[in-house]
Amino acid sequence: MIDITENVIPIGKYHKELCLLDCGGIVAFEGRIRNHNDGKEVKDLSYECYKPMGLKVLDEIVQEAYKKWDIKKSFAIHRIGNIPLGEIAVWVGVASHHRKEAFEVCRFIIDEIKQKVPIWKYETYTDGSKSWIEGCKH
Amino acid sequence: MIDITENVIPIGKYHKELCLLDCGGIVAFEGRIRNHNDGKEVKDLSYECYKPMGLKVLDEIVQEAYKKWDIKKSFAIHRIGNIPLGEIAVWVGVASHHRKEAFEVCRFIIDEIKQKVPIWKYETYTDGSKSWIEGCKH
Amino acid sequence: MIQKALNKTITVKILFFASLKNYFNTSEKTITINENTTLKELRNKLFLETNISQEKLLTLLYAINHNYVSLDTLLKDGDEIAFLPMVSGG
Amino acid sequence: MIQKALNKTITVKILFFASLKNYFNTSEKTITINENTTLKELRNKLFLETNISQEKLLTLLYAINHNYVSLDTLLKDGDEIAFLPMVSGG
Repeated sequence: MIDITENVIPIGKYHKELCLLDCGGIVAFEGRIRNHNDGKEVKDLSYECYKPMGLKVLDEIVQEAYKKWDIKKSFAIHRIGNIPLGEIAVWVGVASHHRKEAFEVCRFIIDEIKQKVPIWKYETYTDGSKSWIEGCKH
Repeated sequence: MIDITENVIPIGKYHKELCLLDCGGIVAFEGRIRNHNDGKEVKDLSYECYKPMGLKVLDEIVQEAYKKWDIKKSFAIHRIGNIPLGEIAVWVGVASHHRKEAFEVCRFIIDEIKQKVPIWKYETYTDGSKSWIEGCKH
Repeated sequence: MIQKALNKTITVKILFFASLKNYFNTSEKTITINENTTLKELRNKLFLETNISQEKLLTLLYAINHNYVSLDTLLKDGDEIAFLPMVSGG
Repeated sequence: MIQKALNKTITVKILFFASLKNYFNTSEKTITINENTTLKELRNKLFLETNISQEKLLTLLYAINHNYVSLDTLLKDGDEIAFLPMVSGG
């Protein structure tokens, strides 16, 4: 399942759906809003998204994962809009029979999201400055 | 933090401790008790552990990870004794600034656990047969 | 007048995201252009009016109707074109 | 009698895990052996009394005092020796 949402990501619910399966391994990645970036203290953060394209690209990424790996179920969810510090911006969870696939797919999906999904971070710092973050440094 | 315990692993508590950190990425692996193995339906499962050695080996694995990678915090917990189907037998959670390290360390720790920590699975099947599982097939 | 009659025109919508909204002072514009225009021609024309640096320009990505495309793509009537800075989700 | 007096002895504890408990009908035994015995000599002696297959034997691991060791390790008085099948945790 994929989603791009302005709401808090219901990790507990999604996690439960992964667990009901007859799977040996679940790997989950969560990206949280950090309180600083490049040495500046972040006061406020929001994500802009080109949503129809974002959903399409996210879906393509996940479809590609299912073609390349044998996995049972996955979630790839990105939250957008204003997100309080410490909350989850992105959550990827993968269940598979064997852990190898779960690790590889979870990594693949988040790496692809950071390269391809049209979402941009806008940071407001405690010193009053603001900045679009464009390009993923890591 | 490491542990080998007969109790339910308090994932929620450990997860919260990973989240409080100033970390961009958290990767978690959970291994659950499956209801079948090699085509046989599992009725009951328990793990035996050579506990003093298990704790020592687990600690060495985690220390090695901290030497090789730049991570902020980790949990590597194995439950032993009788574990109901569907419950978590092993949980590894890693928080780091960058997701690359979190993925690599989480994978490293679970791979090493499955190779080195002296723990053995004992399965009772619905047909009444029982079997020690020795060696990790995957 | 004769030339104008020969050139058919198409209408496209252009979307600007993130910092590009600042360069264009808008998030969206609809314009009419000659058919057989490539994305590169359109982009060059539009960016002439901005103070975007050559360095930044080289990092941009482009999508038409929700697909990433290359700059030599020929535009069609009704296309939704997006000018996209490098993404920073996750 | 003279030879016996020359040979000092040591006492070691041996732990058996998982299926090895079945082969030995116990999870632990304490035995007294000559000093300068290697782990391999002890193992060969002990396994002679079992019906463990050569194939299975080759997969076993050994620890002394909680460290994995090789079979040529010389045993010392008070050692806690563990005979370990291939592990299956996780």
